[in-house]
Amino acid sequence: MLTIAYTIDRDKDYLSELDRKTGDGDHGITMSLGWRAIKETMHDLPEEADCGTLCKTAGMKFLNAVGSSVGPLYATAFMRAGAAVNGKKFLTESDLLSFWTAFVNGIVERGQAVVGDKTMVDVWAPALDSLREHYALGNDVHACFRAAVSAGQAGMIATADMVSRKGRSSRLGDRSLSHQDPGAASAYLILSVFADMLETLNTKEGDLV
Amino acid sequence: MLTIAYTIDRDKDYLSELDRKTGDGDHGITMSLGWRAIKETMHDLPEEADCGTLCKTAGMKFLNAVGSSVGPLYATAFMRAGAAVNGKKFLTESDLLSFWTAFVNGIVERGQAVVGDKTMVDVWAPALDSLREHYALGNDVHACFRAAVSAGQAGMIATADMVSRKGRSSRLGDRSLSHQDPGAASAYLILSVFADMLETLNTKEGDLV
Amino acid sequence: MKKLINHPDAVVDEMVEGYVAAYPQYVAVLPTNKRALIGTHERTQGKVGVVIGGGSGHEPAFMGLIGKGMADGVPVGNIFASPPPHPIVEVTKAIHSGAGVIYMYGNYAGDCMNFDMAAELADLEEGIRVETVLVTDDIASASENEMHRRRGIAGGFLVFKTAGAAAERGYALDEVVRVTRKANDRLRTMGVALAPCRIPQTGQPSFTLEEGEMEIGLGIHGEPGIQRGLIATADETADILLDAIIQELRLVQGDRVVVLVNGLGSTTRMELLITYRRVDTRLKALEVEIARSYVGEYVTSLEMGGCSLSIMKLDDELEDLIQDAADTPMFVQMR
Amino acid sequence: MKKLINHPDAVVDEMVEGYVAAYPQYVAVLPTNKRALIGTHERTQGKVGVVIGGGSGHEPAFMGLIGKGMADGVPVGNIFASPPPHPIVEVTKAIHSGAGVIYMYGNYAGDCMNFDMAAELADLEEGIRVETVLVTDDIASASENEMHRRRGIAGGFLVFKTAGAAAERGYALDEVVRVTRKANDRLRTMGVALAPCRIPQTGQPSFTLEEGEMEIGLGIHGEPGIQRGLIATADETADILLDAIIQELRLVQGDRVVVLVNGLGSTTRMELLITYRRVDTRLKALEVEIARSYVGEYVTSLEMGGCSLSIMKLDDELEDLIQDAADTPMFVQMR
Ligand SMILES: Nc1ncnc2c1ncn2[C@@H]1O[C@H](COP(=O)(O)OP(=O)(O)O)[C@@H](O)[C@H]1O
Ligand SMILES: Nc1ncnc2c1ncn2[C@@H]1O[C@H](COP(=O)(O)OP(=O)(O)O)[C@@H](O)[C@H]1O
Ligand SMILES: [Mg+2]
Ligand SMILES: [Mg+2]
Ligand SMILES: [Mg+2]
Ligand SMILES: [Mg+2]
Repeated sequence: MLTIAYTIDRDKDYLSELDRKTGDGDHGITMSLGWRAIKETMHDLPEEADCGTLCKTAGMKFLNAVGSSVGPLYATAFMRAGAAVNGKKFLTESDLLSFWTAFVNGIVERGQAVVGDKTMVDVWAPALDSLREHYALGNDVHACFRAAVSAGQAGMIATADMVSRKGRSSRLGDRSLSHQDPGAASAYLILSVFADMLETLNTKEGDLV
Repeated sequence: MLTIAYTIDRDKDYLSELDRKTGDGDHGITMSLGWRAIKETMHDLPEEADCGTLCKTAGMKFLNAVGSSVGPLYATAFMRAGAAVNGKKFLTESDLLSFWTAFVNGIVERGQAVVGDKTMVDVWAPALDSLREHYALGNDVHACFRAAVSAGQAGMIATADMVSRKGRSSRLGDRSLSHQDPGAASAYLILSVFADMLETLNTKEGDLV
Repeated sequence: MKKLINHPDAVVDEMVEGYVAAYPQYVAVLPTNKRALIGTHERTQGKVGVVIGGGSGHEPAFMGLIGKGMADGVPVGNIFASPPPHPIVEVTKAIHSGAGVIYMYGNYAGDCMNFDMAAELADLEEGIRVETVLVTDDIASASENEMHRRRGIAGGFLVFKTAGAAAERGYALDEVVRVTRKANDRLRTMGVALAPCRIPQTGQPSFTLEEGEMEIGLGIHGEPGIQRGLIATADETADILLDAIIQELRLVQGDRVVVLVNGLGSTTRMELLITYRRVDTRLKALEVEIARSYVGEYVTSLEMGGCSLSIMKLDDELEDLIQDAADTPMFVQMR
Repeated sequence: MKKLINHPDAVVDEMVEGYVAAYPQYVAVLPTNKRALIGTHERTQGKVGVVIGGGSGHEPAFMGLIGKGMADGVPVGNIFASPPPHPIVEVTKAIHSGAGVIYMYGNYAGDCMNFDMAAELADLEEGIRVETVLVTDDIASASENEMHRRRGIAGGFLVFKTAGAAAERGYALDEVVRVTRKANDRLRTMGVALAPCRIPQTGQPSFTLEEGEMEIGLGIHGEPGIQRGLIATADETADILLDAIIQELRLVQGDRVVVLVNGLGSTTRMELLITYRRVDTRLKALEVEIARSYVGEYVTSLEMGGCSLSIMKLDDELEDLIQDAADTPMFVQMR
């Protein structure tokens, strides 16, 4: 989590820049405020907090720090994901799958966007699909996440060729073409940092989230 | 008159530029609006109008077109000058002296500025002094006006070394130093164009004004 | 970029602090949330509560419009970002006077999600009935047969004014909603931008225009417009906006309207009045009657340059409500 | 330079036309002079006539402030140029209700000469008694022992407000003059500029600032300030202005004041409120009581960036007058 916060903070100008092209130019600020709030939560929570509590608190903190579009989307993601791993202090490989499934479904449920709408869903949906597919094949968890990251990356890149149908940029019509969606870009960042962290840690995955 | 209007119009950006340095940057606009109004008056007046009527009308037109600082100053100048040559259709050499004496006194009376205050008076007062002096010596009228123009020019240049004590620029204190006064610059323009015109015309001086 | 601020991250909190300090006779911040503002005016029991809101950077909207005859409370978001549910819920609870609450805001994904979550919570926690009217006045943001997808811009001011007056008169919630929907249905806005704005935190211009270009159909968050055009005179600009609006509202002789020429931030009143002059001439030529006009800054986009034109086609009920008095820190009207 | 205008030479006339068209319920132009505006509000016989004026480019001042409780009429000058005597005289005659007329304007050579000529003419032609109160609130423009040489800037709004209220209450001319002079005597203003303005006809910036510089003690006509300083935070800027004002007004515990934070044109309300916040904190620390505050655009300088701070030290009479209602197109206040 701390690393995600750090990465988002580092790349916030780039994300705002993307948002200026098709939106209101604040996406980097919003994401960085949100993740900074999560970071503070991590410090405040007692050592023994379980993943469920942790996620729900993170979701509410994120939400109340930013509002905005991404606030409710990621807050819902965290709430649903937290419910999926409630009471656990350490996550097994299959917990990780439940976590991400709930996380992505939360976003879709809240925002009602489908693939092709030029949103963060164009990253999260194919990433989740790929994750499930590789889990089903019984692949190594790291390989599964590496596959999800590349599916997400492909989705992010594809947003550049889409006409936006959701969110602020949807009013631009064709003028939204040939610009990557900022929410997709930040989604990819979050996903890839998570996967990288997973590589470096072997056992205590619970600490990750 | 028409030539003065033309010259002021041509140099209005330069005059506004001078005014931006120490004032509100509108002197060129104001002077050009004022002289344009006089130009229109000239066209509207009947052929047989005498110099007095002509001057009074010019003064009122100038005033009501611009207001501002220079409006009352030049309007008063024209009113006084008009009174000095009232009823005449052609001006003799001595009429010309009365005209300019009244003109300059009108400015001083209205604005209460003295030489050294960094205003148009720094042009008009030495120019009038020089004119009277050369008249007294019995010099040729053209020579008298050439002398007045150079006295005026010297006065204009001298304003650059003065700290303003009248008008908008007087609030700048030392910051008004090393900038020429815009009102002095336009006064010099008016005076020198008048003298030039006088050179080219020999008899019908009345037409000049 | 030169701004009179202390730290980019603190602008909204410090603005709210300054606002509450400047207008204690009008507004107060709730102890439960520093972004939850409510009016200090009397709210008679049984009056419908009026909540408007959205991101910051639009002042006088939204927080400037708290007071009798306008909004009872405003949750304040970050710059160009919807407020989260918490301040919305807190405001809702604080101003609820037993007759339900109406939420009004521009139709943006973020605002919709946050206010919807808040409405659910207000119902769940306190059984407060909340109804929502989305402002969708911006012609440029979607076609006429996708009206519900349009975003809300400066015309929102007139929608809020209508609802505020209706609530003040004691209309029941359903009635306030009905007349507010009607106000929005009969309202169209379109804008142009001549200069971008800069969010304090990034310091970057929201878009770059070449010398001699303008954005047509822009948003109020520095979003690019739908189209770029050559810069035109005030009259030509007014005509572009008017033509689109007149056509959609099908304005004809005898119609009565209210007109709003809204400055986006750095455009002078002089320019807005010159623009208004053309609107007035054209409407009079059509024999459309102007019941009231507003020319000034009502919904800004930081220091963006440009303006928008809003026209609402009136009926007797709307006209009467628009003419009602209102008393807020940034907008006062006598009847 | 991108402005919403038609032709630089026509801006003032077109602005006035747009203004009168937008606010027919408030103002009308006199048939005798297209720059002579009077209020359509009732003027009871025996009420002192209130005339304010000056150049254009300061909107809402001066023409925006015509109405009950403020000005009865306004002669309109070119941009940053005093109106000539003719519209002043016409306004004076039109609004005179038998009790004399008060002229108020900023202390500038041009305004003084034109209004004095008008006052003479009004007396000569119609025997109207005119008294003049010059606004001289700008600390930066002359030293304390040359107070009468100071120019008038944004604080003028508070002087006009005082006179308008006194006249509306039926004070006789000498009394209106007395209380208005008192208002001016107890008033101080100082401003900073962050960005220049451009007169439409020249299109040139009034001054150029290096990145990171600001003008301190500027005028409201794009005139340079008295000094150039490094750009500071909002708090530091407020302190510069406050220190000068507190010292001259000798503000001490228990004093009551009215505060005006005035935007010069393109500075956002957000910035003005952040600046106000500091003023409020400092005055409260001094235990000076703020009876009322105004934060917004009252006297602008086209689209100049920056703000000024005005403080008037109240007595009971002034406080009461400042709190009175006013109803004009660009400023409305309920009591
Ligand atoms: N309905 C939605 N579903 C999923 N993602 C969305 C939706 N609406 C917007 N987004 C995402 O939000 C991003 C914009 O986020 P941000 O700039 O923080 O919010 P805002 O548009 O409120 O300024 C978009 O790039 C898009 O990816
Ligand atoms: N009292 C005065 N007497 C003589 N000349 C004056 C006086 N006050 C101002 N001026 C002249 O007026 C000039 C400024 O004119 P202008 O820019 O048109 O007026 P404003 O200062 O009203 O904008 C100054 O440069 C100065 O020469
Ligand atoms: Mg955004
Ligand atoms: Mg000038
Ligand atoms: Mg946003
Ligand atoms: Mg001027």
